[in-house]
Amino acid sequence: MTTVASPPPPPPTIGPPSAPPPIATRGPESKPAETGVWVGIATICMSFAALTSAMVVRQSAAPDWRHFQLPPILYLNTLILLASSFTLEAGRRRIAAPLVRVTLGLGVLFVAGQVVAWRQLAAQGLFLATSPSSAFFYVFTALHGLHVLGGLAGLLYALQRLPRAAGVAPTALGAAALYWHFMGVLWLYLLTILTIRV
Amino acid sequence: MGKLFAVVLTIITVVSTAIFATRVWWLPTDISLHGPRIDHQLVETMVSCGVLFVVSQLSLAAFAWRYGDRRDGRPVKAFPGGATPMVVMAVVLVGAEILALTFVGAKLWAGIYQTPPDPNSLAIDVQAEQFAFYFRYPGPDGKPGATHPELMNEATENYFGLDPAHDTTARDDIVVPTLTIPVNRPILLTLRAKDVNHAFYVPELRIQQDFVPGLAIPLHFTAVQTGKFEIVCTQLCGLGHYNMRAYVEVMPQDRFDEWLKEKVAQQ
Amino acid sequence: MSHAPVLEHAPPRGFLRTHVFSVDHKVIGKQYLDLALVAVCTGMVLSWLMRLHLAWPTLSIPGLEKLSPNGAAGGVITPEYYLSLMTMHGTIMVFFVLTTAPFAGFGNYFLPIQVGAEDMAFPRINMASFWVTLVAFLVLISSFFVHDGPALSGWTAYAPLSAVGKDAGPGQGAGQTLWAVSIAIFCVAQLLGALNFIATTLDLRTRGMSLARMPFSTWAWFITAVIGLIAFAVLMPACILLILDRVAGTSFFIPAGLVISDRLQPHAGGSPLLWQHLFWFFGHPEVYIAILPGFGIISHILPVFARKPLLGPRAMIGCLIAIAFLSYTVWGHHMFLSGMNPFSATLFSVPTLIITIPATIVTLLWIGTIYGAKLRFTTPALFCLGFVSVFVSGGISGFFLAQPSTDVYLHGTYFVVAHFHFVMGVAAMFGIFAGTYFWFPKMFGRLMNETLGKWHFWLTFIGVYCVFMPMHYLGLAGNVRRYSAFTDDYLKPLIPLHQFITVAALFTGAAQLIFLFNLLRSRFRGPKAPANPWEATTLEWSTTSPPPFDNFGGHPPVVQRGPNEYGVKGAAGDYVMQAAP
Amino acid sequence: MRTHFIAVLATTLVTGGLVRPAPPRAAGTISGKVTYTGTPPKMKPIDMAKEPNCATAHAAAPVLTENVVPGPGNSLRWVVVYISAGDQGSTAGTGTIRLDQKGCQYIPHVLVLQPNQPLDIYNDDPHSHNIHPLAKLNPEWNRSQPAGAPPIHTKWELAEFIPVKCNIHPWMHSWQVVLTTSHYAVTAEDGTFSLSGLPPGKYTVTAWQEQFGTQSQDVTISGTETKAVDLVFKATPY
Repeated sequence: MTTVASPPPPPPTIGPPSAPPPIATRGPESKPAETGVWVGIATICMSFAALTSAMVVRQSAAPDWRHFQLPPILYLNTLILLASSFTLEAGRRRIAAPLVRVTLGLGVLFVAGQVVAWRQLAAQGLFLATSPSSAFFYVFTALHGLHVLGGLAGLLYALQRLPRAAGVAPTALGAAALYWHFMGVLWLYLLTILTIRV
Repeated sequence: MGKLFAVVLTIITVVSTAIFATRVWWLPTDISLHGPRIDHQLVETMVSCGVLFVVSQLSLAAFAWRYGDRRDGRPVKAFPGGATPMVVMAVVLVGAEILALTFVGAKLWAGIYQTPPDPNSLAIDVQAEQFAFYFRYPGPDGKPGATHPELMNEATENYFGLDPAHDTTARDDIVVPTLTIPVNRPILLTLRAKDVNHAFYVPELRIQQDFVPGLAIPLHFTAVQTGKFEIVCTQLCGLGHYNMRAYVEVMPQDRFDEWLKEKVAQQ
Repeated sequence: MSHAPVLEHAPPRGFLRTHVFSVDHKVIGKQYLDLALVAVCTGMVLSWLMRLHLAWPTLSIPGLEKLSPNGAAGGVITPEYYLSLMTMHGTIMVFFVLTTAPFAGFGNYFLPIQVGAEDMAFPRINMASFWVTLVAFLVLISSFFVHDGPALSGWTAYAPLSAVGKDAGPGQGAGQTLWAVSIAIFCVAQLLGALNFIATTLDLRTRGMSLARMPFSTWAWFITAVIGLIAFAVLMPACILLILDRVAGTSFFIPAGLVISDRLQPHAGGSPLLWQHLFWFFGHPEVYIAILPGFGIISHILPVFARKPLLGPRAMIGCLIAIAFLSYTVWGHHMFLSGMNPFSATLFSVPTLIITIPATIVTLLWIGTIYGAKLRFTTPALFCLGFVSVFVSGGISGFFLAQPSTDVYLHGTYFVVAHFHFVMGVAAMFGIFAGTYFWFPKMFGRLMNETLGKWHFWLTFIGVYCVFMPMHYLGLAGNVRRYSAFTDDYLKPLIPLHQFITVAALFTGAAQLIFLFNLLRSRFRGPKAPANPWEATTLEWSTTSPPPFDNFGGHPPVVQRGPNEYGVKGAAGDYVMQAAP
Repeated sequence: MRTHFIAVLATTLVTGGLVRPAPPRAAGTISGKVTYTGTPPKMKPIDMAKEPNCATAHAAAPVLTENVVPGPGNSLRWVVVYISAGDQGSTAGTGTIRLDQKGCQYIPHVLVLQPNQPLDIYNDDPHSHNIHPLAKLNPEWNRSQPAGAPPIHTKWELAEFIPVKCNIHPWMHSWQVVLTTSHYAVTAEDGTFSLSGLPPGKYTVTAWQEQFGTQSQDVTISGTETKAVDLVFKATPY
């Protein structure tokens, strides 16, 4: 199990139906892997929504909310993550393994950048328990980082299944790509509320 | 077997409703101003729910009695009209009951918890701590002293963390473990918790409110009958939760003034 | 979708892959049910100890001192140990029995078969969800053997009692941390489980199995999965924040200036109400996670023994969805007196009262189904009737607690204990019993003994009324809950009633041994069960018992009609199977 | 032959230290009185309404707070006087120390014992108590004693001034003072104390009061005389 906190993207064990699609009663080609990722996305949204509401309540609960300047490297990390989404989308359309490997590299770079951001904050003397604002910053970035690691595992899994048969790969790659794009969107959301609130 | 189920269920329903109706165990007599309206709301809910309870249990029992499979080849019968009467009955019956209860209840609730306290009510600070209530009267100077958590010392009876050395208003504050109040006078309690969640509950006063550490929660009521009643804690606060007992003593006004004078003398 | 069995899903080889680390949803379902069985036995023993202590506080229970030298010196339960027993009873029953058995247990086993699939959408994640649940259970149980004993802040673990740490009393040190870690792990397991249920229901239905043709139990598991997804996704961050408060020195839930055990706590600025809001936002949907599978199982079983279609199937499904949606708007009714703004109490009481309408409709639909039926009084049928009666008793007492004006008196008393035990402790358990007696032949290929089943029903049905109906009277008399002893003057005269409840609880508990014996004996020595012993219509009865590895032996069924075809004139027997041509 | 045997026996006993050696050299004693100047805080009556058993038990003479107990002639009770430096000839603590919880009070209010000395805590009340010593150096523990429960047998390993509270009755407070030296005394009502069996040498005598802190004085003992030492605390009303 790569990560405990996040549901890693589902490696599909039942490949897509090779037989002709069944008669009516169900929509177009359904892919369990993608449904699973959409459900996972709903879960992760709900968790971060709960944490956002906790942050809002906690900020109004007491006047000890200490505003601080977000380390600028975060904006660089954002660019890296967005870039990785583009390379992944290109890789998915052309089913090109090298492009997926580039995405993996960028993903690892993003996580490294986040750790650097943590170090810079620690250097400023802002630790988890220093003030509620830094506490929420660390909780948000830690949970997001954990889910990004889950996404990297999903990409590795999709990469490993890529060469076997052309028809099989897209489902796993499609699901992993969907999850990865969501990681980008989630990070943009986090960046905005952190910039506003912290 | 169906008949046995019907008989057992009928007995259970009759016995349960009888015990509710005959009030073998019931609320203690009410001694607060807003109490009668709460009792009325409770009785009204009890009656309407009692009817709903008896009707549904007995109809279940009757159908279980009547519609056992007697192997007589008789075809099954659908409920006349299908599901719509069920939905309509539920929405209309229960819906009407809900509207009535909500409307009256909301007014009653607002009367107790959302109206500002009477300006000339007697203000008393209540502190709940791990496993006792303490009440503080402002004393003759009318001003309660400031509380300092770091000065709280139970050994020297300084439960509120007063600082008489520097704070003159704290010198005459009266701290007692029994809430002593005059009858027919509005009382305003300010509930503060010293450590964890507690609650202030006096069944006879029909009043209950949690203490939340970090908040000062107002609670106001008026006692209309004298006597000594028990205050209990209804919010789990640790191992002594069962023993956080205190008393509220409602006295006529003159005896209360006497008691207050005696306490001031003891300071 | 009918397709040749892909290599990926070949039957496992070797004992370990087949019975222990198996990806087969049937084995995982049985594992969940076995875990729930162990958990419910533990929980029941804890409730016995609690009841014995309440009725006879100075009673020395032999052997208890060995389990907990600190908590029960000389076998006499101390107040803090009573609260630890209560906390573990509540946590084990709510999480590891009422969420695990009806939803994860039966759901895992029967949802794929009922929708005609070979297995869950993600078998390996499904297996992971069981083993993570088991880890959570072991972490929780390990808090019994920690120096200070398990946590004592109730299954609701209100901050700051749960967040401050060792100072707040025995059990609040390592015990409470283990509790929070265990619940966080349990949330992860449930999220993985819910993921599977939703993906399987949406994507792996066989040909002809449209959503409208899904059996009611499948609908209930699907809706419960959706509720569980959102509820556990909120409880997990709450547990993470609680653990950080306890371990990392943050102050999410602990305000400034708290003096506990004569020590000024080094926290500031937290809000205890924030924990209550986060917890109850999960808490109330959780009680619907416990009861909705019960609704599904009863709606699934009742037509089989009434030999007539369920009254208003679309209304039933509509009510399940309405309850699921409303369950997220009512959490504030747990906090009427908690110090939150009194106006929001009125705000929360309205949806709480409105949610009684779909619950009433569901009950009336069951009673309407029994009207004009040809009832076959087998044990599962009796448990269905019992479920309806007990759910009515529990639901009705909800009216009193939904209104702030009457909750002022009844909050925190035994009236609340009676309400949630009737609805969750008894109705949901009757749902599990009905499911067990009904599906046992299909799961193990053997029939359970009917006479033992009937004895179990009658003793339990009468027993639970004797145990929990008097708690309503205690509540009216103002008996406060979560008390480890009754020393107050107005509580002393109520002790004889507590002794009656204790005797009834021991009697009802003993009756469960009949069920346990019947369960274990029939598993090995019950008579062989045919494929469709109850003449039911749904897909699980159109395959062998127990079903083969891929449920339908390589040729999945094509569904022609809904699950409600009973009392059909002119057909062979009075019913038509879903997959019959 | 016999006298030889006895001499051998005596020396082995002395050298073996099995038997407390009769003080071969002269031993002095330090005694005196502990008093205070200024106005002490008023001793407030404790209202035990929460526990009816104790309220009725003390109805006649209400219990007063014991943090500062002034006696006749400005004397102070419950003050622990002990040799804090230059200690000689001190022995390990023997015998069991007993603490009673009676009438919702800890008896005695200040209890002095030595490391690893057995301590028995009795609950003589018809209701439960929960004794909670707030130890920092020693391991902290917290145990309930329902009515009629067996006494708690415990001991302390390290020297420490340990405040003790009852978790159920907030007014119940006392002190357990763990000292490595055996030369200690707790002042009685009249504030007097006496430390005996002190071989000649230079000592520092320290008096500890729970609210006013400590006072020390150096004393030298040469022979078997009794040195008078009076220690004075400065009292403040609040």
